[in-house]
Amino acid sequence: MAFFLETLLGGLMAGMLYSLVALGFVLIFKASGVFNFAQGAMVLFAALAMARFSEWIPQWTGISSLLLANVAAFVIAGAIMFVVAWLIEFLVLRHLVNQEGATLLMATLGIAYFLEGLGQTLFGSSIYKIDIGMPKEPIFVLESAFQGGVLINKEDLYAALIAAVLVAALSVFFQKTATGRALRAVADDHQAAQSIGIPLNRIWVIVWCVAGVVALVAGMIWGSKLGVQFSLATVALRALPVVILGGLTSVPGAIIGGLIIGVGEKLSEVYLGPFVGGGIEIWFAYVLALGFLLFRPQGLFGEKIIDRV
Amino acid sequence: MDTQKIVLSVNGIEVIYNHVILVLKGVSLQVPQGKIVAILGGNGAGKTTTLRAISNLLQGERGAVTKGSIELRGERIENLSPADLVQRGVVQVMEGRHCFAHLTIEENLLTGAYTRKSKAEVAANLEKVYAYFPRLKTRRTSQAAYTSGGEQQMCAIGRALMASPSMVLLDEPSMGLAPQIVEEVFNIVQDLNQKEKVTFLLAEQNTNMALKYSDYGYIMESGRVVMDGAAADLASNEDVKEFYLGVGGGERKSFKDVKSYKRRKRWLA
Amino acid sequence: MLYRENGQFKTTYRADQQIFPILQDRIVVGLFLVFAFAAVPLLASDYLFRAILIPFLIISLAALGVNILVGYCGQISLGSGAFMAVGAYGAYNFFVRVPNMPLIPALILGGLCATFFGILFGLPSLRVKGLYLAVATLAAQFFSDWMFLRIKWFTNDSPSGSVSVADLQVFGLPIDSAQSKYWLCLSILVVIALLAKNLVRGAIGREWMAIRDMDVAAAVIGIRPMYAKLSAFAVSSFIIGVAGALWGFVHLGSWEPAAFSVEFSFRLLFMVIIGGLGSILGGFLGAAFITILPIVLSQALPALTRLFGYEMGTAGVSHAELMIFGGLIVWFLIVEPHGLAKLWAVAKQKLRLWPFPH
Amino acid sequence: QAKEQFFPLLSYRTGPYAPNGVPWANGKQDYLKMVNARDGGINGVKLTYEECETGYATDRGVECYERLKSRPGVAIFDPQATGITFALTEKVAADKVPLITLGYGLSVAQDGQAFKWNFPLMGSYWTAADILIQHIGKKEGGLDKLKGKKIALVYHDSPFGKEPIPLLQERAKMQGFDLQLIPVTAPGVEQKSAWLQVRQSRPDYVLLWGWGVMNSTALKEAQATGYPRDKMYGVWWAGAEPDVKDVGEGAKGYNALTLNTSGQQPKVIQDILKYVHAKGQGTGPKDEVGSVLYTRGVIIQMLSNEAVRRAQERFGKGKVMTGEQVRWGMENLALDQKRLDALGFSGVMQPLSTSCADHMGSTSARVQTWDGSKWNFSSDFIQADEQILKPMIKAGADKYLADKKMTRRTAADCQS
Amino acid sequence: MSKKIGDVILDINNISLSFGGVKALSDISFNVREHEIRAIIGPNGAGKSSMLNCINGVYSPQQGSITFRGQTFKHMNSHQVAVMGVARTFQNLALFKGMSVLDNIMSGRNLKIKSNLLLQALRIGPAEKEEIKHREAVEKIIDFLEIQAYRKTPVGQLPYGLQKRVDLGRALAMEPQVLLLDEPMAGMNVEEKQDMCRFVLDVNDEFGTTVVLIEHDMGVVMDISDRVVVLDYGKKIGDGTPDEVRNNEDVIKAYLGTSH
Ligand SMILES: Nc1ncnc2c1ncn2[C@@H]1O[C@H](COP(=O)(O)OP(=O)(O)OP(=O)(O)O)[C@@H](O)[C@H]1O
Ligand SMILES: Nc1ncnc2c1ncn2[C@@H]1O[C@H](COP(=O)(O)OP(=O)(O)OP(=O)(O)O)[C@@H](O)[C@H]1O
Ligand SMILES: [Mg+2]
Ligand SMILES: [Mg+2]
Repeated sequence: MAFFLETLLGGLMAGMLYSLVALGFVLIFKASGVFNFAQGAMVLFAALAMARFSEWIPQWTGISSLLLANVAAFVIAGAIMFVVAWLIEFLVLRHLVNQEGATLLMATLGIAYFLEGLGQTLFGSSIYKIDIGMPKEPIFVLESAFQGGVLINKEDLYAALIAAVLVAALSVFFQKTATGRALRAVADDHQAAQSIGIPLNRIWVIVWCVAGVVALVAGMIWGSKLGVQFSLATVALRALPVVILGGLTSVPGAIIGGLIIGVGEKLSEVYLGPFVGGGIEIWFAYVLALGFLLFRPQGLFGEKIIDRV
Repeated sequence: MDTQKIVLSVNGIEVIYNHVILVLKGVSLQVPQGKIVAILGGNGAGKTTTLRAISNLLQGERGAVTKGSIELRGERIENLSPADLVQRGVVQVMEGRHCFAHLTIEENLLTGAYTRKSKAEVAANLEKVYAYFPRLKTRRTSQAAYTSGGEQQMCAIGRALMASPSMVLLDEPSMGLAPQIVEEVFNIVQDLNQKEKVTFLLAEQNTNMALKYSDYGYIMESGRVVMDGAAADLASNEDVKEFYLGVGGGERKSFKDVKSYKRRKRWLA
Repeated sequence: MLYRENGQFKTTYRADQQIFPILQDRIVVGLFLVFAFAAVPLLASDYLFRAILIPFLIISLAALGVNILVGYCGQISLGSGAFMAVGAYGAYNFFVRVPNMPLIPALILGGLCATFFGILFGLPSLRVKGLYLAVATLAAQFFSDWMFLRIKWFTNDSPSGSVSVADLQVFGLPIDSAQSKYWLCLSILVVIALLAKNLVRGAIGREWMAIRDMDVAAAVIGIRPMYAKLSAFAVSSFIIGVAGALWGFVHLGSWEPAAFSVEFSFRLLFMVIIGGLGSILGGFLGAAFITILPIVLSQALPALTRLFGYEMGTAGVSHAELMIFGGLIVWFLIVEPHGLAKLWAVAKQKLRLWPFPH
Repeated sequence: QAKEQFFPLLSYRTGPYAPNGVPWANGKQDYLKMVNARDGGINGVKLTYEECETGYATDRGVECYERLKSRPGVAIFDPQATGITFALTEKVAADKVPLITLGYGLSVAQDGQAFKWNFPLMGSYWTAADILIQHIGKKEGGLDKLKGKKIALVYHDSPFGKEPIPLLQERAKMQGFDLQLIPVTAPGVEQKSAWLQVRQSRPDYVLLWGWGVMNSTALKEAQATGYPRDKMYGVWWAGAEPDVKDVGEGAKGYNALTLNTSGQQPKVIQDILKYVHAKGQGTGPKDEVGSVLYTRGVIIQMLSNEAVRRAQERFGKGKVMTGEQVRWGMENLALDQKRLDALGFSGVMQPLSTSCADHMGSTSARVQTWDGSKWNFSSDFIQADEQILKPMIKAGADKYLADKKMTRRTAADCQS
Repeated sequence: MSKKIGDVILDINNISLSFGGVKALSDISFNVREHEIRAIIGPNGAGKSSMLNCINGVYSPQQGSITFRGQTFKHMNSHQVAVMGVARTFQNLALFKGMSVLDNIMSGRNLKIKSNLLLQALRIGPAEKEEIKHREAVEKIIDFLEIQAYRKTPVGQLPYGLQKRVDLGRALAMEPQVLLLDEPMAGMNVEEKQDMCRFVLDVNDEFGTTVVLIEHDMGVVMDISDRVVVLDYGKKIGDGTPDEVRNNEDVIKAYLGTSH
């Protein structure tokens, strides 16, 4: 029982971490109808910037406080992501107004390659460390109820909290503000949005910026867990079933989807895996998402796919 | 016409789609302040393209203005973004509705007021649109995609009005609307024109209505302006009567007895 | 005015329905085929064959298959790697388990295994659409990765899970030299491309495209979405499966599941998009772009920087390569969002009007 | 025509495995530079090389191979990746170039009578697994003490990670311990469920068969789930600096196999610093010189050079060797302690000698332990148990030959 | 011109359809006779298009049934409807955007294609002949609609009015017995409307095709239709000959207004 709880909790936390990456996808999809293939690369890029600057700043300035160095590195990395967002809009998106999803998807792929190359050129391709002082040792709760207690990973717990806050803030932003509405309008129809005076350029910079910051937070947390290295970009693939299950257009969906996928894949791996030789969690996550889709083809919270004649 | 103040003047523009398809071959037209100007012409004449060129929505269609100039109150506007134009009070109602499918009718309308910062003004505009189109009010919470064709058309027009424009480019506003509503739409146009001094440039197939309500008209054929003149003059022109009003030879012909041969248009000769 | 179709009047619909109705096209394609079959084997080096041409042909074949599903039928698939793997392992099992199994039937049977697998994972497409469908196909991808790693039977109980084939023959001719492999792949590609072209310009092709463009309207004119989608999955995964079998048998010779990884699937999809969705030619162009360009870059870049007296390390080269590659993708899309094939078509149209601009 | 022996260097400096691939590649390249600078090549034959980036991907590896294989004077290939090794195994036989896979690749390829062109020098995953079990047995106070114990293998879910399983199963049967298999999906960034399983079954030992980012992630997850690091044993690909450095204190007590020492003291490393880095010609940063994987790169290159040198002894000193001749040299290496000392490798590695039947040359490795800032040896060199390995290798090789419809090499062929 | 109006071919019985709170159709009944031109009119949002969607099987009505040639269905299946010979055009163009005009119209004949996948791939003998036979039929339609010049143009690039024609062409290619037209003349000027009317009348005349027509242009409706149904917010408020409808108080109030 204690173990079941542990697995469940582990799944929930892992799910929250996926949500954080998934959120980036949702943001950009929601605001421009683009499936942003570069999200993984953005996470990597942002994390690399953060890791290297938190290492460089003490060297350059002699600041010895970890907190100060980290805050400065975060700010610089955030600024870099802003510049990236602006460049993406200026060099790419602006020229692809009103194009089909597949075209834009390809463009984000080009961006992904570019960022991967640029990130490694600027910041190197070794494993780097982000140390934001997350506690690494586990804690045990409910020791009275279960022998040995239930293990909880504090680092995951903090990460989950940060993810939750971020998601809540973004949900409010989308649902309640005029900009949020404009973003949704842009996703539906670029041209019509332009025709009523929504400045696409500015909207896109804003969205990519927000997505950049979300990528930075995701990169920071994943990076502090795993170390910053090229493979960080591949967490995007783990986050994909989360986005789809939650619905490409739903911010809360990213969270719920994350929790379901997280729990589902951990439980399946731990309880079913041993019978079939293990290693099933990744396809199980996808099959799980698929199972939900068969009932709700637009994901749990996604906007209904409209086809009307 | 030169006595009036010209808000918009299009001077000999050429438009090419996809780098190869030449669609507009030197179109010029003027829209005087506070007037209603109609562009008439058959399918494929280039009406929509002209409006897109003015509102700078060509880019998304991979089209470009390659020659000529467009001026709004003396300012060259070819290089502005559509959003800049809306800031300057020029709004286009696109052909084929283009409502935001996932947004509700009311959200669609509110997005139309994106450039308006005053809450009171937005609320007032919303009320005004609902007053013009009561049908929209009853459907305000439906997602636009699930409303009928005509409701979407009303939504698109209403959405443009939400921006408190000083000039509206209307592309086939009457399409798909019931006759009563068509009448209403034109009444609204007239209303806004007279009361709020909004200038209109409209591309219309419903020539009858268009000429009845507008001050001046241009007739386009295959990318060129072939005829222009005061609306009343056009309405009494024999060719226009025959081809656009369906009343050639004085009598309105029944659709049942249309001849299966066609007379060549004089200006194509 | 070189490229003029004026004066080439078609007097029968048969003539008008040819694959290449314009005379110049026919001549160019004919010359190209002669060149590919006869001249290339004389000119190309072993490296060109083994490292570029053979993989290019096989990948083009796979891209062709992907294009049928994604480009023509509009079903986004990220599981192409899985279909290739099923084709490869299917063919492998027939090849090693059935005594004296000839190569070509083994390839076809491999393709049929992929067809079956494709239909199975195509079933969700009846309900799930667009990007959401990508999840179904990714499920296929990860499932096949897992299956071929975990289920020993598929790998003929090889302890490491990697398999290999030897002794390839077609009609008694050994397929071991680079030329023979090239001819084999080229012939298969030409035959399948021709068949595929026939399909996409025929009734079934119209059904696929109709489903892609507007499925409700398609249903109303009597097209059954189920039949159209599943047949697209079937045909496409057959072709991809054959390509996978060729990739394993002819190109790699010995492989593990990672040879058909999810990156492969992504790359195939990208080829099709950058080449041009819904265009057979586009598949070839896309395959060339995505497979050959990085190789060219990796060799050209150091040479280029050396000209400026700067020695670039391989790491620098590969990073620069990534950036240039990404930049080029974006650039091509900006020039022509509908892919290289469209770019080619526009160029042809310009040629047609040349020397007049419009 | 200048006399040049060409070494194609397949490497990966980008992608998920770059942190490990870079020092490895640098070691090889620096050693080549050093030999050219110090000795002027091998008996006057200059050594040239060209790097080709594979990104650890099989198809790009094949492309690199095809590109470089026909260069004049090409000596030997080291693909640096298991997947590429599989794809090249057939090709090198046709092209007659030897394939060196030091410490990786196919375990059965030790049987040189079946695998004429493969050289898994110094160890395979079977020897590695065997040595680890022996070491653990010793710690427990005898192999018989393993009875009833539980050992988990956390492995990279690929042929690389699966390779040790047959041997471990064999050992489990013999020693009566419980073997638990826990795969980790490549590249190994998400391992939570693997470690939940570890936490559930609480194995006495965990064997870690990882590469690249999987290793440090495993250590971090072990820390997060409270699994004692000193009960963890990694293969020699999970025992380099990049694997533990960024875990730091959290990896304290973690053990891993090693084929070689690390550090900058050995003479060969000093030579590299002197002849290459001091002149500003080092391939990578100076402080990476002498790290675990760097030194392994140096060893691989040294062995390749020695194969060339050995071949020259037979086929003509001062000549450029063909791939076939280098293969003979590789098959007839005899590096005793004296020779190693002369080469500047004293203490760096064990002596090794190959033969037609044995393409591995040496099967010993030792265990090292991370103390939070550096690696320390915690065992002597341990030799894998021939008794167990031999029959397994024979059986595997025979199956391979049967599948391929080939026969064992004859004694005459061994002389060629 | 005398044409023989036959028996009831399509009978709509008490159809009700609602979406959430919106009652798009409530208890609608009317019938369509063979060879007639039957118009459906009504204000925007009255449920006209929804009615066609029910006939086509795009929507499933919650209540009521549809009888087609004596067979009664609770709900129609799109494919089956097409097989039974009902074709349709759409209000918001539903053409296959990526295909050429020719392919769009050819796709209308897909139901008639008999050769299987393999034959099509090889394109030998019967498959090729079949293709050519259908091409001939389609070319007739193209001639008829006067869109020869656009044969190979992707429909997405055509101006709106021509797209409408292609849409009609696709429906005609099915050689339907019943043709449902949803605002075929929206966005056309008088001249073009005259053309369109001519097409509709010709089809009706020559092939005896039954036509169900939704249209807002009263001139057209009154001139060419035999009988008219009037819907208003889901309810039927009138049914009869054009003259009857024109003089119906309710209809005038709800739809026609005073100007007509
Ligand atoms: N995106 C496009 N790409 C290529 N050609 C186009 C494009 N849009 C329009 N055209 C072409 O431009 C010409 C003019 O089209 P336009 O839409 O301006 O006509 P229109 O006068 O608005 O017609 P309608 O009354 O039918 O709307 C047509 O021949 C059409 O084929
Ligand atoms: N799928 C749907 N979901 C929700 N509401 C719908 C749906 N389809 C139609 N409606 C509603 O049903 C009503 C009737 O729509 P319909 O499209 O049939 O009108 P119409 O008579 O064709 O109008 P128009 O002349 O404007 O085209 C409208 O109010 C519309 O909003
Ligand atoms: Mg138009
Ligand atoms: Mg309607």
